[in-house]
Amino acid sequence: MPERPILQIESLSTSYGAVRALDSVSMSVPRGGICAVLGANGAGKTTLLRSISGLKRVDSGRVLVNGQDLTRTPAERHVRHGLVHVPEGGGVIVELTVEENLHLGALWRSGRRERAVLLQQMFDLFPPLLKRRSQPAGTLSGGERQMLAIGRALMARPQVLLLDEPSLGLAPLITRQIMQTLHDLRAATGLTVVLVEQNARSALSITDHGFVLSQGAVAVHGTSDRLLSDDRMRHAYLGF
Amino acid sequence: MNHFIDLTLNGLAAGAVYAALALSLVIIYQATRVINFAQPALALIAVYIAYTVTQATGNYWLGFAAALVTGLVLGAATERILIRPVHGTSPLNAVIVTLGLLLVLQGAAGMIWSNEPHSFPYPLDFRGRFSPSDIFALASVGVAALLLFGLYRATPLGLRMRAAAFHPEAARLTGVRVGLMLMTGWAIASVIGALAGMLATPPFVYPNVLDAVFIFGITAAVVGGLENPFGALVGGLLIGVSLSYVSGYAGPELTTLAALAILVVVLSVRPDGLFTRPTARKV
Amino acid sequence: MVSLEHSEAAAAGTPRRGRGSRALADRWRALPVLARNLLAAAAALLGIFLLTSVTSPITDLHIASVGYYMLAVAGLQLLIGFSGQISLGHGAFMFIGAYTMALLVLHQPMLPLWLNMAATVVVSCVAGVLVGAATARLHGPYLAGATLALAVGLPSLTVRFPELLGGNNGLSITTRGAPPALSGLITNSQWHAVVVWLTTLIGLVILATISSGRMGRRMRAIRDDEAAAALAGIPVGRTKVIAFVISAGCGGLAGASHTYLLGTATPSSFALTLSLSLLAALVLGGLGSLWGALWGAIALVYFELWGTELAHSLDLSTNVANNVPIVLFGVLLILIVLIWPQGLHGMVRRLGALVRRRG
Amino acid sequence: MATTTADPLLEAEGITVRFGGLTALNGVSLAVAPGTVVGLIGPNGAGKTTLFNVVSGVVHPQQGRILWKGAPLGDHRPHHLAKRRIARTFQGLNLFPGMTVLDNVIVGADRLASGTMPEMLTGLGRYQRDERRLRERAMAALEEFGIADAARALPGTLPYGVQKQVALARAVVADPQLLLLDEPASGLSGAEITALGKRIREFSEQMGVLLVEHHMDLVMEICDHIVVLNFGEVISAGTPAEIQADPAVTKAYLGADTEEGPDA
Repeated sequence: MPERPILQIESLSTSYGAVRALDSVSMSVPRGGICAVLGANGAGKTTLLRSISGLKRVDSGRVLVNGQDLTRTPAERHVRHGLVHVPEGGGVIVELTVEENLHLGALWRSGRRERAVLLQQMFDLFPPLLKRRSQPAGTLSGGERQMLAIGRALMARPQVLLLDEPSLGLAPLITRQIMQTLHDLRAATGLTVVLVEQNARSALSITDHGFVLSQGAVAVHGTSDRLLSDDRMRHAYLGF
Repeated sequence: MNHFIDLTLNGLAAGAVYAALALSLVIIYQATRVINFAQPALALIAVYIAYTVTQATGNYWLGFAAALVTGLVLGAATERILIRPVHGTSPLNAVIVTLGLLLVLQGAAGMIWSNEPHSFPYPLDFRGRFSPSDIFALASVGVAALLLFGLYRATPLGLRMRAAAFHPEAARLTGVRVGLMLMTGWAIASVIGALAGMLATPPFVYPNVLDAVFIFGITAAVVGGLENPFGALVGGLLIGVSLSYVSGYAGPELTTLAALAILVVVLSVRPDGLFTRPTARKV
Repeated sequence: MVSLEHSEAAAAGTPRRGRGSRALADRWRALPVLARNLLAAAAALLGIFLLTSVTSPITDLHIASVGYYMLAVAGLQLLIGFSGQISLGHGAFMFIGAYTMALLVLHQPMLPLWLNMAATVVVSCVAGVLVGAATARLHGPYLAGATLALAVGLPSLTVRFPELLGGNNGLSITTRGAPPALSGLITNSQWHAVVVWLTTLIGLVILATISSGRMGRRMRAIRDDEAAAALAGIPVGRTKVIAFVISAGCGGLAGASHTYLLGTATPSSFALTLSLSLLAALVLGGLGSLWGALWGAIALVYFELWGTELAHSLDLSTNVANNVPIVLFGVLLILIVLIWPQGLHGMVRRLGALVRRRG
Repeated sequence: MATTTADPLLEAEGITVRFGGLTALNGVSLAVAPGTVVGLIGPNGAGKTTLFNVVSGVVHPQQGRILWKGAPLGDHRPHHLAKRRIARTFQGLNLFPGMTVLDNVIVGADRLASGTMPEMLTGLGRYQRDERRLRERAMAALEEFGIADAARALPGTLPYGVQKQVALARAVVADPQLLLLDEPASGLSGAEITALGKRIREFSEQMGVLLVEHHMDLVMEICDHIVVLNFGEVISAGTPAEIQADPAVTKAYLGADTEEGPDA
C-alpha cells in the first residue's frame, strides 16, 4: 500500500472579486518530497500557497494535511497541524529581535526549556543568526532575513514547509546555501517542502517534482528532470 | 522657591494622569494604528460605574476595582464590535467610529446619571502639599507602567501581542491569534484609561469631566511619540509639570494654549515626537 | 448647482438624452469651468431666494445655517478629502472668522458687510498659513493631535482677554436687515439667508474650480502618494499649505456668516464639539466630492432639530431628552462608517444610477 | 568611466551614504550619457535603491556629488527633478489609487503646464488651456502605450501588467531627458518582458536610461553599460560582455561554481 501523501490538494478554486485566481488545482506531495510550483507572475503561485495555509478563503475544493481536512481552518491553527508557510519576503518581524522572532515560531506549544533547545539548533543551522541574536531583525541583510524566516518556521518543527520565493533578491550563492540546508533537513527529519519560484531553471535543479501553473490551473506537472528536458513545455510555460 | 516646589510636585501628580492616558492611547495606536478618541468616554463610563458601586456599598476601593473591570470589558468590546470591522480600511474610518462612540457614551452617561455634577471622592486624603492622593496617583501609574513593561517584554503573551501589532499576517502564520491579541491590547489600554479617569475625576463627576484631561493626554502622547510607551510617560510628566508652571506663574486659563505651544514647538523640531526613532521612509 | 464633481466624473456620468438636450449639454461643457460654476451658482442663489420666499423666518434661519455649515464642510473636504490631511480642529478657523467679524462690526461699524467678509477671509487665511506651515511636516495622527489642541486651545483666548473678546459671554453685534430699497420685496430673514448663501456660493465656486483643475489634481496626487507626486514635480509642502489656507479661509468665512446670522460670537459655540461635528458631517456626506458637504451640512442642522423634537414628542425625562441628539448623531456616524462608508453622497449616486437605468 | 563619447547627462561622483553605522554606499561613481541604457545590478541591499534615492534627492549623501549636464545638483529635492527633466518609476509602482489612469498620467505631465498659482486657483488665464493641453498630451501617451481604453479606470482595477504600463506612461509623458527605472520587469511575464526591453531601447533614442533590474537576461540584452554594486561599492563596470566575463561579478553575484562558507 503506497504511503498517503502528506499534502493533498483537491480541485481547489478561489477568486479575487470576479477574477478567478485558482481554477480547480489538484496536487499531492509525498512525505519528504521537495516540489516546485512554477509559472509566470499572476499564474496563481502565491495565491495557491495562501489558500493552502488559510490566509486566502477558498471557494471550493479541499486541502488535506496528513489526511486531515484543513480547508476552513483559520491560518493561525495550521501550525498545529504541522504546516508552516513562509510568505514572500519571509514575513520576518523587523521590530522584534532575531531571538524573539525565533521564539515566536515555537510559542504555540512548547515550554521555555524546549524553546531554548530549538533555539540552539537554529543557531547551529544558521550560524550568522547567532551573532545577531539580540539585534532587531530589521538590521539583517536579505540573506540573513531569509535564514531567520526559515529558522522561525523550523522552530515549529513542521512536517510541511511552504516557501514563497525564498530566493527573491538574494545572491544565487546565498540561495544555494539555503537550499542545501533544506535538503539536509529533509534527509535528517523527513521534512516536506513546497517551493514557489519565479526562476524555473534554478528551482527545478533543486527539487524532485514540479507543478507549472498557468492562469490559475495546473498546466503541466512531473518530475523535475522531465520538465527540464521537455523543450516545448519549457518554452511554452517557463520562458527559457 | 517653595511655590516652585509646590508647582513641580502638583505637576508631577497631574502629569501621572496624563501619562496614564497617553500610555493607553499609545498601546492602542501601536497595536491597531488607531487613535482611540473614545478613550475618555470609556474611562468616563468606568468612573460612573465606580461612582454607583461606591454609592451602593460605601466602599471606595470596591468602586475602584469595578472601574478597572469596566474598563477591561469596554475596551475589549470596543475592539471586537467597532474597530475590527473597519480594520484595514481608511484610517479616517477608525477616527470617525471612535468619535461616534465618544458621542454615544457621553450622551448615554448624561441620560443615565444626568448632566449635573455629582461629588466624587478622592482615593486618599487630598489636602496639603503633595497629598497622599497625589502620591497614590504617581505610584499607581508607576506600578501600572512597570507591570505593562514586564508583560510586553518578558512574557510570551507580550511577545504575541507585539508580533500581532507589528506584523499581523506573519504573526498568524506562527500560530498567534491576532484578533484576540488586539482585543487584549485594547482591554489593557482601557484599564489604564480607567485608572487615569479615577485619578483625574475628583472632586466632581459629570459627562465632560475628562475632556480636558484627554486633550492633555493626547498632547502628551503626540509629544512623546505615538510609537513609544516610554515617550508617553515622559511626555505626560513633561506636560504635567510645564502646565503646572504656566498655571501657577501665568494663569490657569493659559494651560490649553500652553499645551498647544509645547506641541507645536516639539513637533516642529521632531515631527514624529520626541522618542520615535526616525525610520527611513519608503519611497 | 455648482459643478461639484471634478469635471471628468461629471462628464462620464452624463446620461443619454434627446438630441436637443445633448447639444445643449455639449455647449455647456464647452464653457470654461469658471463660467459654468458661476452660472450654476447664480441659479442656486435664485433657487434659495425662491425657496425662502415661501418658507417661514425660522426655516429661513435653518436654510442659512445649512449654507455656512456647507461652506465650512466643503473647505474641510478640500483639506481632508482632496489633500488627505486630517484636521480635527477646523472649528478654530470658524472661531477666528466669527470673532474677526464681531470685532469689525463693534469697532468699525461703518464698514460695509462685504468688506468685513473680505477682511475675515484675509485674517483666517493668514491663520491658515501659520497653522499650515507649522504642520506641513506632520502626518496622520500627529497632524490630528496638533489640530485637536488648536481647536481646544484657541477659544480659551477669550477668557484670557475678557475686555477685548468678552470672556465666556462672548460678543454680541447687531446686523442690518434687508436694505430699505428692497423692504417690500424681501423679508429680513430672507435677506440674511440670501447673503449667507451668496457668501457660501462664492466660496463653493472657488472650491469647485480648484478641485476640477490642476491644483485639485495635485492635491489628490499628494493624498494618494506623496513620493510619486513629488517626483512628478509637484511641490508637496507648498500644495499642502495651500490646501490648509483655502480651507481655513472657507472656515473663517463660515464663522463670519455664523456671527452675521446669529448676532453673537461665544466661545462655547466653537468648542471641540463643533470641530468634531464638521468632521462627522464630512464623513456623513461622503468623502471626495463637494456634494457630500451639502448632505453633511443638512444633516448637521436638521439632526439636532429632529433629535430635540423627537425627544420632546416622546415625552422623555430632561436627562434623556437633552442627550438624544448627541447619541443619535453618534449612532449615525458609527452606522455610516460600518454600513455605508461612501457616505450619503455615495448613496444618492447609487440611487441616481438606479433611477436612470429604470428610466 | 565615460560610457560613450558624448558628454554625460548624469554623473555621480564618489557618493557615500551612511545610515547610522551602516554604510549603504561607499564612493560610488557612475555616468549616464544621452541615448544610452546603463544597468545597475547587484544583490538586494547592495545599495541600488539608495543610489536612486540620492539621484532623486530623497537621500542626501555624506560625500560626493551628483552632476546634471556637468553642473552639480546642490541641495536638490524630489520635486525639482521634473523641471530638470529627470523622471523615475518605482519598484512598487506608486500609482495614485484614487485617481483615474488618465489623471495619473496628467499628473506626470504637470511640468508642461504654464499657468501660475493664481490662475490655478481662480480658473482664469491659462487654466483652461493648460487643462486641455495636459489632457491631450496624456491621452496621446496612453494611446502610444496601447492603454487608452483604460483611461477612465482606477489603477487598482487593472491587471498588473497594465498598471506597469501606466507607471511608465506617467514617467515619460513629460518628455524627460533621463529616465530612472526601478525594476521595471518585476512581476511581468516572459512576453511582457520582451516587449518592455524593446520599449526601453526605444526610449533610449530620446533619453538616457538608468536601469535597476534583477532580470539578468533583460539587463544583458538592452544595456550599453553595466555597473555592479555589492555591499555599497562598485565591484565592476563595463559592457555586458565584460561583466559576464568578470570573475569578481561571478563570485559575488551570479554565484561561483564551488561551494563556499557563509560570508555574509
